[in-house]
Amino acid sequence: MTIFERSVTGRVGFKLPKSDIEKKEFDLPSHLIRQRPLNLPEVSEPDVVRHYTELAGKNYSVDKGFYPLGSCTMKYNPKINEYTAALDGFTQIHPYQPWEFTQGALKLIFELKELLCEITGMDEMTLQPAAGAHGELTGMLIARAYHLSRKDTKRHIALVPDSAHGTNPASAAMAGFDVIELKSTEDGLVDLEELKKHLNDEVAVLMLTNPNTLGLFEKDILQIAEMVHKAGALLYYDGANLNAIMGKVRPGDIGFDIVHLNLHKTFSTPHGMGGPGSGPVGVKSFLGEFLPIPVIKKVDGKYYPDFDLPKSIGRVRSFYGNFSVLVKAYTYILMMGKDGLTHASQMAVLNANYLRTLISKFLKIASPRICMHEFVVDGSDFVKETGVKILDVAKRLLDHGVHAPTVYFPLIVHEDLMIEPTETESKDTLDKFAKILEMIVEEAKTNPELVKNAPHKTPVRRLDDVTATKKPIYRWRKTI
Amino acid sequence: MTIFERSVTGRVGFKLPKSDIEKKEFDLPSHLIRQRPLNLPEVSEPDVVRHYTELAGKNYSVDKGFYPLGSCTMKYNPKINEYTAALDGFTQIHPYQPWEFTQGALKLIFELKELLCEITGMDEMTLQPAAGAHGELTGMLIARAYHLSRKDTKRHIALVPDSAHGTNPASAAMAGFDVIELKSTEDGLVDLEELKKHLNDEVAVLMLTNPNTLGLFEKDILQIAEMVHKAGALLYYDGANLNAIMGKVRPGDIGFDIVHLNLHKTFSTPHGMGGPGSGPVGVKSFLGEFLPIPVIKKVDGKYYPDFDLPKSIGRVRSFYGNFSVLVKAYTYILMMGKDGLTHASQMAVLNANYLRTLISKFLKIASPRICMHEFVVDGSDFVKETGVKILDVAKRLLDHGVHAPTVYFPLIVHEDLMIEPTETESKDTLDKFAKILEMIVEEAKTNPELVKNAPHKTPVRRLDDVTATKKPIYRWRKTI
Amino acid sequence: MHPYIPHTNEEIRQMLQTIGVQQLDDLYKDVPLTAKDLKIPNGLDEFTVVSLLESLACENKVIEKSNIFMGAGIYAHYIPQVVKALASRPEFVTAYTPYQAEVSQGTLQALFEYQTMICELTGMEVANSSMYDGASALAEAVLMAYRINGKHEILISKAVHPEYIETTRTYASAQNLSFRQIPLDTSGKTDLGVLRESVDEETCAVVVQYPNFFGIVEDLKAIRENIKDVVLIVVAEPFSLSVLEPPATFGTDIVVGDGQPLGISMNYGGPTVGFLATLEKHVRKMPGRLIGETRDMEGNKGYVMILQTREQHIRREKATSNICTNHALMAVINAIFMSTMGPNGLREVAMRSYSNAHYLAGKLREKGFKLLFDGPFFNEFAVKFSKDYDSSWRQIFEEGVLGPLPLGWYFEEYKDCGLVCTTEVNTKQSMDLLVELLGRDVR
Amino acid sequence: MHPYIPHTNEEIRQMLQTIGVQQLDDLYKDVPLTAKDLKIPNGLDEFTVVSLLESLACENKVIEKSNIFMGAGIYAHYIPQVVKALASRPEFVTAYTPYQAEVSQGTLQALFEYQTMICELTGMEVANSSMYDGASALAEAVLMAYRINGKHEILISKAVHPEYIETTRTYASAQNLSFRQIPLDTSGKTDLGVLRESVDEETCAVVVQYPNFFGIVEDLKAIRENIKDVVLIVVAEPFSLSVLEPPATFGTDIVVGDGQPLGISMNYGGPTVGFLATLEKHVRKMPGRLIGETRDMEGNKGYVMILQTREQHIRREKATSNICTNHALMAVINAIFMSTMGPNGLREVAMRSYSNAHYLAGKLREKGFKLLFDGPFFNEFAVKFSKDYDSSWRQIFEEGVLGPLPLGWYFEEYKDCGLVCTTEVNTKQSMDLLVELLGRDVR
Ligand SMILES: Cc1ncc(COP(=O)(O)O)c(C=O)c1O
Ligand SMILES: Cc1ncc(COP(=O)(O)O)c(C=O)c1O
Repeated sequence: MTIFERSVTGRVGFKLPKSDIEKKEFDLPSHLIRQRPLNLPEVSEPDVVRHYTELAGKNYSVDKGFYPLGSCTMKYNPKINEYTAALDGFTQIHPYQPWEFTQGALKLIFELKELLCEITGMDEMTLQPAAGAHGELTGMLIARAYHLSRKDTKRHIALVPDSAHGTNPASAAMAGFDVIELKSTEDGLVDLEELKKHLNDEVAVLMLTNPNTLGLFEKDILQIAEMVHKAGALLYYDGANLNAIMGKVRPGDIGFDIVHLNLHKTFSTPHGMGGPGSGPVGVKSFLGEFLPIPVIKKVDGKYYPDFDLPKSIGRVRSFYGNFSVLVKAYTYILMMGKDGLTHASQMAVLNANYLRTLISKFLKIASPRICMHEFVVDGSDFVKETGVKILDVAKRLLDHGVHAPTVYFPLIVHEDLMIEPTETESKDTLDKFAKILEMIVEEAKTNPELVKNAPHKTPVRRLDDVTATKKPIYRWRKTI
Repeated sequence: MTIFERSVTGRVGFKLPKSDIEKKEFDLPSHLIRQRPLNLPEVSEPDVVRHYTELAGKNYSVDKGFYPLGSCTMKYNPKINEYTAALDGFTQIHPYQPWEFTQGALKLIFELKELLCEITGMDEMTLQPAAGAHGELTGMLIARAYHLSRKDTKRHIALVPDSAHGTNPASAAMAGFDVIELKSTEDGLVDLEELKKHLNDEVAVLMLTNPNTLGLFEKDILQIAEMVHKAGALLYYDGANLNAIMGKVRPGDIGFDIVHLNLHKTFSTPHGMGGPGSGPVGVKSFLGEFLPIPVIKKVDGKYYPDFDLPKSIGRVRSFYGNFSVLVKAYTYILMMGKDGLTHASQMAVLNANYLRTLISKFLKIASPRICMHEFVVDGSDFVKETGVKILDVAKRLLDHGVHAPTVYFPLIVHEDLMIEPTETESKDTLDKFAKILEMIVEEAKTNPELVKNAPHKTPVRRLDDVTATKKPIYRWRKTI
Repeated sequence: MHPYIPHTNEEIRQMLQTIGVQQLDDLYKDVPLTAKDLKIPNGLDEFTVVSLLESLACENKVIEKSNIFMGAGIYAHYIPQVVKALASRPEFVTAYTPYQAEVSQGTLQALFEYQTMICELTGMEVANSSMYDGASALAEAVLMAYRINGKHEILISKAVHPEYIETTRTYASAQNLSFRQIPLDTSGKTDLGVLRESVDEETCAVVVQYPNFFGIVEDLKAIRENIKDVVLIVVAEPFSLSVLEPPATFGTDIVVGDGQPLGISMNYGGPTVGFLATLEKHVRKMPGRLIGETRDMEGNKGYVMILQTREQHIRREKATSNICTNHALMAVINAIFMSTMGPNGLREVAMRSYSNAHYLAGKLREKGFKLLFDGPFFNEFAVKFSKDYDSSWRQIFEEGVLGPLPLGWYFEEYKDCGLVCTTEVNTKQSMDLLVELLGRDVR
Repeated sequence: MHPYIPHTNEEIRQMLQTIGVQQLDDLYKDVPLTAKDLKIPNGLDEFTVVSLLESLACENKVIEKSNIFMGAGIYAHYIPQVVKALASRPEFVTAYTPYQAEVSQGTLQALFEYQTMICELTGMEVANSSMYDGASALAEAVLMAYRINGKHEILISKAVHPEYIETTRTYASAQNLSFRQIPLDTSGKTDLGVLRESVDEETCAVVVQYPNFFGIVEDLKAIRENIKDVVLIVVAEPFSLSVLEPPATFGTDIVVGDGQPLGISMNYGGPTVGFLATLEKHVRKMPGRLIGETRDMEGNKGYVMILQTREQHIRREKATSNICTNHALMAVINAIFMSTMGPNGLREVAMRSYSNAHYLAGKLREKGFKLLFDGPFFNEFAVKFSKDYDSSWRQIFEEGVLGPLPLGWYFEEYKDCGLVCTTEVNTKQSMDLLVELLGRDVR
């Protein structure tokens, strides 16, 4: 039932304080005064509570169980983060207050930037972007500004591996680049030959995720960096997979010029059904002057926002970024520290390899190599053999009270499952997941219909998304 | 799975700050140093979260839906109560702090007492007791102290109607009285003849719930009060059913000498799976000197706890009562006010009568009269006719996502359902509930096994509580 | 051992053995280990971190709500406790994007209902399930207009929030769109004459704000009549939409805005949430995620993500936008808030904000201050205070009042002006106090 | 119209019609309407109430945790955020007593696990699923002892919490039980000689506290050896039980205590939770609710309330107690807290509390103060400060330190003494500060 169907005309869910100001009639041209009815729900406070409690009950979440969505780093979100971000001194301040009276907030932003610079090996960083893709756009606009500032106007190409996340080419395009896809090697790594072929003086940037979306570390990264830089292009790091390498290797140390991070992934801020996130962008010092405004600076122990940056790409959003998200990331980093972050990456990688080993007994892994924090199952043989699709397997997993891994991404492996366990999951959980998956593989052979018609135990059964898109219903309407 | 089964030796869920004090070896006789193993769970923070999230998922609650437990007043619990009770200034104070520095807390206790005195028509009140039954014990000890103070030592009897809640006779017994049960009229009201028969100079108190547990207001209450007082006994009011009469009638105005309230019912503080509650006891001024210590007093605008009350029954618990619960009740009363409380009672009574009317179409109501905030279904004919027990009907209700009413209480009606909708439920909810109940009554005729084997859709099926009591398992143990 | 990471040494040993390697670093053999000694402290414990964060929070001055007279994109409103209680449920907070619809019906239905509410407020036919904020929503709307007609010039009113304009310029720069600013008339509305003359065959879109940055209610009807069939983009404030005729009525193509007023704390400016609504005919040009209603195998109603082919997962560099992670949780907060307040609650807040603004304007006029514009305003209005208004503003802040935004920050020519804002949280007492404090500057 | 009450006028009309009455007051025809005009204000709104409550809260002085040196039944400890986050889940907070077991497995399992944890801490065989607090738990334990052997005299150590003794006397007065107080020896332990001589055929139970009210660790072994087969009741503090040999080892019959230290805020003293554990042979004499494990129709494990025949629902005036509503939520907080801390966390807290106490005692001795007793203490100890200790205590409070409890409140003869308490929250700095502040009184 929708909240609109719970509505009863005249019911109220809230009461305002008495007002001591007389109500004034609207003194506006009548055609600007609302005539259209405003059909919002009229419900009581108990109605609201029951409605959203019911909806909450229909959601899977990290607090409920294993959520191995590849590329998404669904790690456990510490409760302390919610507490600190909710402090009045953080939530009840207006962004236009005099900065002398938001020193705590500015200091937090500044220090978080310093910590993230140290973790990534970058020199400067902006915490403005609201998400990973927003960071990509920001980073690519910086790349654009850089080349233009050098009057190097013919660099219109962004190289993006075919294994990349869709936001990479989309962001590059939004930043005005023409995108060329690089075919990967069989292993899913950058093909050095292919790269060489495409590198020329029209290339502005090579965008990489490292470890890549197959969970493999680009072993030739130093060589790649050299090639890219020699060609006059910049090397961009999509930090979605940073969770594998904290305290191990820093993108800044191995040749990356621009880095974006996903605080909602690696730094557990958390995901909120798809956001808000935060996508800081770090750069090497030669790119610092292009960062978006404002940049938080520290002078004589005071923090202030600097808006006066003539070469800046400009603003990428309003105010100072997703500040509450930054509070959570800062809290998380203080809690984890150097030792904890390193341990997190190691355990993330250990978990992935352990689960990969277990699963390799009954499904093909896309690459036989040691993986980083995630790995990809190549289900094409399985699909051929059983007629059951990987999507069906994913749906059947839901029946067992776990979330499915990412499916059909990266695009270079067909019928794939991309599995990222994260460090906060226990051996026990991984053992159980592998057993469930094995059981489903067995079912697919003995009782394929069971799997094809999955899920069976979820709040709704398999949903028809084809019709939903063909005959879209965008909003609730009263049915008469 | 229990939390013990999630345990893995060596896992930690928490980290303490560094300590700058050297650890000292225990300087105790060795036989006092623990040798027994301490088998508590060793789990991570994510483990704890998942465990209790899973358990939460197995609970029905008011936030989820209709909870018409008769006598329990399961009304909606406003979210603001949780906020105010969690304020640092209320939670982070020690009860032995100098009272000059807990003026806010003492003022709240004092003002809440004043409000409750006004609502009930009593002169003095203690907010010490932790629950209704604790209030009953306190109230009965006051009655005892009163009679003893008058050297009226032969009053050893407490009269309790057979319709009373079990805590009434139990509390009376704990307070040292011999309990005599009064048989009710067919309607479940006090039988004046029966009362007259038992009233004599050995009777100390008559305990009444009014409206009584059948949801009926004792229409002869003024006469009853007169009879009791004439016999030299006191009249005790069990406030569990106050939700029917706020702003309508005050127990103090109709002859009650002692009143206990259940703040966790009428004042929505809420129930917390069975507690904590709060059971204030109000008395007429002639009983004020017997209240338990401490009593909060106000002198010259300052509030302080008075411990020096020579005739007091003494202490009934530690410190000042369930203070956080009092904060919630106070918040609730401020939000509701005179108008809101009166409206609440009226709507509680309206809801009960409406639902009674709907249900009377297919089940027998124990009394044909207008009821107050609750009513009782007499299922004995239904049981005879169908062979299905009222307990089965209750279990079948669970399958429909509503909570069952109270069953098998009051004891004077057999195979009964005691239904209290409360004022926070909408007409819609009541309509739906009546429909479901009607359907089950139908099922009991057409498909009795379905009902007898209910529930079918709950986290577990019907549980064997007979064996559980015959061969009790009191605690978890490792199975080898 | 770390509380968030469950591995015991024994388990690590067993797992390494299963994998078939000797030690943890064997898993990193492809990796140049450059980061062996990060210069950041070791991990702390909860109590130390809580007290560190609490002291940082204390270094920010919290102004009592009734004393806040600054809006300009972030507004102080009441937020019922029930909104916070529900929005903080872990089932919402710790879920990902609803990639598996069958176990994400909570998210999907809540967002579908949010879309409906935005449609109701704006009058538009379809709304997406959130953008980052109002500024980036406007930027995306402009790119969307460009996709609709392929033209290059954007006419943007001077009375659109300056940060929104800056953001839009940043986004649009890479697409080589050009901007022309349309000045204001003396009423504070976008100058219709200039607007009409500026429209030509190169015009892609016209952008106005409603009520505009200076609080003046633009006449959308007149604007539409003066711009031919150019794409009309309206930036709107949600509370005002509960009492103003919605932009859809006047032939608006895209409505965007920021949902912060609807139940989201000020949060130092973020996260808020952007909304974006349009007409069905433009839907395939629209950025962002859309939730649609459908049925499951058994015919039960359910919700799924729809029209995903517009998004970057499929069309990649041809996508309508790169947005992936959005602000779903904030959109759900908006929905919970609107459910709690209902249409009458929203209207009541709007009426009070309006009435307070007009009371305050009257009092300021009595004190001798002049309003910058003479057009009809909603709950914000620009006033000429004093030459060095910025410093009197700072001074009254120290006295516990967050005064009107110094307009000189964005407009050299309005250096002596402040943008006053009132909402339902201001009281007669607080408004009279403001008048008194600012009145000290009247000579 | 009220936000918590959904009825519209139209619905009220329809409902009255269905019932067949004209107006609301027809439903009250049996009721003498005496309360038509209560002298309490009309209802307020959330924001007014929040600010009223916030200002009341501000009138209570919150002392920084590390500066709290007072225990005596309520202790300042760290409480992990995860405990609060989970315990505040509405599924726990807004459920009733688990009368329908099939939809209350969360409650039942959590309480069953709580019972197990209390058994582990105390070493006893069975624990109930909560009492109101430590004081009433002791009172109930004494009534239980009376049910066990029907005897009338209770021997109670002077070193049992005075409020627990008072409460027990109140409860027991109605059963005509008599009390004899057992004095202390110079070590601060219950005097074994007096105890031995006090036991006779009328003795129902012996009550001691472990560690006792003055912090001294009683020798339970010696006590048991001196009291024949009398029922032994031990009041215990839960953290100390993680490092002290549990009472069960020494033949204790009933262990009670207060669970406040285990994750419950000080709350001005309530609600806390009482625990009560005993031996299987006494279980039918035990008050309070018990949860047991069982199976459902399909053989799956589940939990139900057991042995309810002991309770007032069935046996009414013959019940083992009148307790009905108990402190289930607080018991679940205890369980969540113990799960989070684990056995090592509990032990670490106990060790730190102990080490801090001994550091502080050393420092106080250095300053010239004398300890009242010379027995081994745990984390509380009594010190002789100054004649008018109560007023120096008030003075240091104003300086932000909650000093040791003035023992003169309860013991005339210890008017110059304070009961010092340390836990893991105190730091070297805060302890040194306390010594300095109290040191001003040394002549
Ligand atoms: C590899 C990769 N890059 C970029 C992104 C985009 O990040 P966001 O969703 O925060 O915009 C993602 C997230 O899905 C990702 O997995
Ligand atoms: C009529 C009646 N009296 C007394 C009580 C006892 O109250 P409590 O459970 O708070 O001890 C109850 C609660 O169940 C009740 O319904």
